[in-house]
Amino acid sequence: MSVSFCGLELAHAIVNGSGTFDAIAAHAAFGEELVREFPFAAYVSKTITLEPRAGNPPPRLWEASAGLVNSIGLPNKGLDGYLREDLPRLAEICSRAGTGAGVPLVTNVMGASATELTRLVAACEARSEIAAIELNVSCPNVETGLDIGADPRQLEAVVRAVRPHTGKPLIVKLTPNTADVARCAQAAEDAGADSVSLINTLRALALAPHATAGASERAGGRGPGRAWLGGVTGGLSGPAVRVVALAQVSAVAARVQIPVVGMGGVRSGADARELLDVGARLVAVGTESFLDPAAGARIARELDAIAGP
Amino acid sequence: MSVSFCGLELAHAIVNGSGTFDAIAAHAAFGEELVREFPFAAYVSKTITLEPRAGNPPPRLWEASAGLVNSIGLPNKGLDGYLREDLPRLAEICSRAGTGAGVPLVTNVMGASATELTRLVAACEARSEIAAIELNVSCPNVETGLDIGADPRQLEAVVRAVRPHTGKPLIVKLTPNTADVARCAQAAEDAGADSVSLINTLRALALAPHATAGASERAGGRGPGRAWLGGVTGGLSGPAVRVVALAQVSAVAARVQIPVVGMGGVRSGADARELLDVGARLVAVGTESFLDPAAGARIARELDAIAGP
Amino acid sequence: MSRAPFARRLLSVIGVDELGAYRVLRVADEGPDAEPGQFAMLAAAEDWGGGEEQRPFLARAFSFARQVRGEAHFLLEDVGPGSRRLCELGAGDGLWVLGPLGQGFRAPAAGRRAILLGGGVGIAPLAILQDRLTAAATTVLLGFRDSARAEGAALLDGARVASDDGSVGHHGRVTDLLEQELARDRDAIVYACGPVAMLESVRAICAARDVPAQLALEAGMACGFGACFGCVVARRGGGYLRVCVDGPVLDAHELERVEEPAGAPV
Amino acid sequence: MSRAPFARRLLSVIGVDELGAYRVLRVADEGPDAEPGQFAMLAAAEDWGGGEEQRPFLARAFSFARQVRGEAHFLLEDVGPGSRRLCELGAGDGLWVLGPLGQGFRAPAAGRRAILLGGGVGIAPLAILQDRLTAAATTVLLGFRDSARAEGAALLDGARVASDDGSVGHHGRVTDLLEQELARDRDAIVYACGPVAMLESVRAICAARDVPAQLALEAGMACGFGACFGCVVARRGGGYLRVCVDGPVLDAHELERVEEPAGAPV
Ligand SMILES: Cc1cc2nc3c(=O)[nH]c(=O)nc-3n(C[C@H](O)[C@H](O)[C@H](O)COP(=O)(O)OP(=O)(O)OC[C@H]3O[C@@H](n4cnc5c(N)ncnc54)[C@H](O)[C@@H]3O)c2cc1C
Ligand SMILES: Cc1cc2nc3c(=O)[nH]c(=O)nc-3n(C[C@H](O)[C@H](O)[C@H](O)COP(=O)(O)OP(=O)(O)OC[C@H]3O[C@@H](n4cnc5c(N)ncnc54)[C@H](O)[C@@H]3O)c2cc1C
Ligand SMILES: Cc1cc2nc3c(=O)[nH]c(=O)nc-3n(C[C@H](O)[C@H](O)[C@H](O)COP(=O)(O)O)c2cc1C
Ligand SMILES: Cc1cc2nc3c(=O)[nH]c(=O)nc-3n(C[C@H](O)[C@H](O)[C@H](O)COP(=O)(O)O)c2cc1C
Ligand code: FES
Ligand code: FES
Repeated sequence: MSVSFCGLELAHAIVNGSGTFDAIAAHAAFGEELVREFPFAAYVSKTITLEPRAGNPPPRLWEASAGLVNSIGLPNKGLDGYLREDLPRLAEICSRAGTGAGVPLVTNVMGASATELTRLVAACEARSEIAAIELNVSCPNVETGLDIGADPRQLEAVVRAVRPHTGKPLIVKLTPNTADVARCAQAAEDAGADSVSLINTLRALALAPHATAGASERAGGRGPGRAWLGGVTGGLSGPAVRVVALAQVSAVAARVQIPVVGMGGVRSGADARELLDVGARLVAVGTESFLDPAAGARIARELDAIAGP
Repeated sequence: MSVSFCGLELAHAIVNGSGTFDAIAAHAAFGEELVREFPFAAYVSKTITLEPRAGNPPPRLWEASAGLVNSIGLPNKGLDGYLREDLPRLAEICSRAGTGAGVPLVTNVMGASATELTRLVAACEARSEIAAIELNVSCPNVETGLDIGADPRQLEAVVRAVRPHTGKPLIVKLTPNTADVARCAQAAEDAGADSVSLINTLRALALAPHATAGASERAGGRGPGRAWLGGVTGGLSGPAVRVVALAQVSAVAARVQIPVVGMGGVRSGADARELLDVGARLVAVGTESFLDPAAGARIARELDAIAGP
Repeated sequence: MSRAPFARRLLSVIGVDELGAYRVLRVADEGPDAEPGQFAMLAAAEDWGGGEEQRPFLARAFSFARQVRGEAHFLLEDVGPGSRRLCELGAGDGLWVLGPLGQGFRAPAAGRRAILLGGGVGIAPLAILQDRLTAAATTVLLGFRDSARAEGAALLDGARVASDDGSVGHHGRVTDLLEQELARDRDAIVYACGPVAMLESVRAICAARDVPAQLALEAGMACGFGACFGCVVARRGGGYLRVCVDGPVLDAHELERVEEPAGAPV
Repeated sequence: MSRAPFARRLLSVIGVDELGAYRVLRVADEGPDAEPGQFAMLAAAEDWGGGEEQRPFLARAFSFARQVRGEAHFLLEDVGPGSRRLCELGAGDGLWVLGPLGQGFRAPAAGRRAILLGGGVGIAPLAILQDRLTAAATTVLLGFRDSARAEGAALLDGARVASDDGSVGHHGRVTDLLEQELARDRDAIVYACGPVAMLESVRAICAARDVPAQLALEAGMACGFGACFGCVVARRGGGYLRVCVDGPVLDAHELERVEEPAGAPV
């Protein structure tokens, strides 16, 4: 069931969601088995920013009903650190991944302005290990002033600005926290994007439970009425968002001609199939990989066993 | 723990979400016990439109992970039918509800234009049984052209147009399917709203399961890849949306001075307490009432047992 | 109509017995008497929600199949995460019960024969109906897919059985038996519960012969007491009926036809 | 470091035994040997998600407490929906296990006494550590809140016990015992696991006396293998460490202090 995506030939339709699979850490934890049984048909890096970021103070996780709220805060080594340290290691893993043919490596970048994004994209363009670039214009956890991705006009301007700086496939990862995601997708397409991906996490808030108030206050001021997450708000992912993702992917795929990477709450081949049914070309798995690092491979197998529409 | 809200004195902070409790049907099913143990401190009607609506074709419900997707389509008898048939019966129940003092009756209305809304509001203004009016500018299930509530400017214009037509408290029920719900709340406040309520349901889509494809196709064309709901898209409610609701209510309460009615996924006094902690004045219970018609009363009791922040 | 207490009640499971492909869930219930055709919304008190897709979440509708000596019986077929969880319950487990709910079967006119026609797990409300129809002459016709399901026929007395695979009784549809019965004697009222296709066939057969029929319908339900407007079927002549409060038992002539809702193209 | 197979494994529960306030979950496990201090991510194969707030959803981290003859043991304390569901498991039930994961305890320098200091359910990784530290002299100091919890001390041999309520052993903190031990003989290494306040106290005591200490930390985890970046603690000198892959056992001097994360004002 090989799939072509922006000129790349992928072994199947399942990739990872950015920021949900650290192939370097997984290689350390699971060894060569990870490489041999690499679960994704393409590997997407976590979001890289121009400057290094430590990420948000803990707690960074909250378990919601059938979902996860995270406020990780995009920790990364910054562009230079990524290109120098992480990219070669990721590229090495990706080059040997799977049956030996390797999988393409997508680098996800985020910047607060067109200038920043241009520098990030131009730097990625120069590296042959990178097969495609994903622009994160949607992360709700980080204050980049306005959320570029929620406003079709700003989004179009940014994509237009970076587009000339790369010949590689350019994927725009949309924010779901917007009134009309299809219009945003249209703006990205108009500005020259080769693909759009969605959904990123839904803006969410969790509070420190009242029940544990006493214990927690003793333990350092974490009391009722306070935000649980160190980053205050976070983003909801997992099964809880699946039907929202399906609606947004459906709306976007109906609007644009470019291929769509659908994600949000996928746990099974049946879930993946539904995103494909509403028009996605690829499906990304995020939170489910946390429950099982090999989930991507299982989902690809399950998908294979389900007939198309 | 009585609460004052827009000049109304309520016995506690728990009300129902519009469209989630038909007091007339509940009275038929449960008899006078419903009246004696009325679960809400105020009763909100379902959405009334100018013309009668039959609602969407079935199926109208889809059970999601920790949530419910509905596509009811606002069935109602239309303004005249409501005022003639339902309002007197609702008012009779509300007047005797609870310990005998009765509960205020809020009528929720929706219109496709300022003109329609003005007619609805003016008609409500004329009826003494109605204590307050809620404007539904957010229902994602019904095609009213553009979704007024998602655009702060349109929203402000509509609220400004209807405001002069009533002296009763005017609550604007915001849509959560927007980029910046606090800006929408601000627009409603600027236009003279006395309160805002949120969240309504999140736009969602469910497909007919592949597993049941064979059986269903025999049964009338409900096949894989097709929308499950007769209304195609629906709205997600229940525990799955609770952390999204908390983020939106928090953002809104931080922005506006008028009281906020918070709702979304509340199942317990602890959940209600969290909405109050982030600034809500009242808390509405929707989907949880489906699991237990007396949930509102239980939640009010549980809330009473939890200290404020 | 029997009225439900206003609030779901936490009842205790007495046991879950096998009955071929089905299970009989027995619950200690001192609540109001159910009328035949009424139902309850059920949810396990513990571990309700950890099945496929993190479901079930809502309570599930089940017909009262029997009510005897402080016990309510429900007949279960495992078709998904909710019914599966209920099948797993054991003695002493807690069960949330809201009910009895809805409009049950209306008694036959004096002297008229009652034909109880059930398909699959739809036989449940006919059992309690048979228990209560002590005065009327009754004929019981039950259809099943296979022999494991046909064991469910033990729930009623004196049933004529049909099976799709011919393993038990008449090889064919239970509505074939209905046609035979009506050919023999049309002075009857039909009480039917079962799959959509069966009910539609019953409706058409009875309509053609001008025989009154009461159909116990199913529909996806969120609440069971008229709150959500989710459980509708199209009413003859336009508009919709809420199965939970207008039904689940409807006179056949209230419906144009009985059909599976079709969903919509995306 | 022992490496986990790449994929969670469906293992079979042998039994769940009471141990005072705790439970010992025994699982048939022919997988790789765990090192003391390593952990696994556990999730029940059935009914994972129907507890309070429709949780648990994610797998839960538990230290290997023992590994013998194809059995892995985990010590459970019921503190919420995930641990509660695990406590309910019975023989033959399925359990998803991902692991062994993380960095375990490093062996003591030859000749140096090992002080195993545990608080509450934090004694778990010290049991398997004691099993493996056959060569070294060991001192075991365990602290508990009350006598029901103090029964957990049976998991290790020759423990000196402290209890908050004085019901068992020393009335006071287990770190009082540590100070006594170090006053007697400072040529030791401390292996500690337990509540945040206890670990911070161990860190401070050992730092003041220049005694090496290895602390097994806890943190809220989504994945356990470095994928989510959710389980961080602040590293001395800036930045964060992932408890799941950089720990859970960290040298005390890698941390400025051990503290409960504080959340933030809304
Ligand atoms: C009044 C009434 C009386 C009933 N009496 C009985 C009885 O006595 N005995 C009995 O066994 N059953 C009875 N039923 C049917 C019973 O309620 C259902 O079988 C049960 O709700 C199924 O729940 P589940 O989780 O097991 O299966 P589900 O997964 O809910 O699947 C059941 C059906 O619902 C649909 N479906 C699948 N997924 C979803 C979803 N996510 N959201 C919404 N719909 C979905 C499909 O059509 C599927 O075939 C009755 C129903 C009604 C309305
Ligand atoms: C490496 C490691 C090893 C461990 N070893 C053991 C062991 O051997 N034995 C043992 O009993 N425990 C051990 N734990 C702790 C164990 O993982 C937790 O007790 C368990 O995850 C609790 O899950 P729960 O659902 O029962 O409770 P939860 O409800 O998750 O509550 C546990 C704590 O998490 C916080 N919390 C509450 N609600 C939420 C929420 N919605 N989202 C996020 N956090 C929340 C609160 O601080 C609460 O006190 C270990 C933890 C780690 C990281
Ligand atoms: C812990 C965590 C970290 C994430 N980090 C990133 C990130 O760095 N960049 C990004 O574009 N999306 C990030 N995401 C979003 C995911 O890629 C994905 O869009 C989202 O989680 C929805 O998919 P899921 O429900 O399958 O997880 C992150 C999600 C999670 C849960
Ligand atoms: C079945 C159903 C019908 C609803 N009908 C209406 C409606 O008529 N008008 C309205 O403003 N909101 C309607 N809502 C939205 C609810 O009032 C509420 O905003 C939403 O469900 C979130 O709260 P909850 O999670 O507690 O259900 C409806 C929700 C449901 C589930
Ligand atoms: S099930 Fe809710 S109205 Fe019928
Ligand atoms: S638990 Fe996910 S990175 Fe540590």
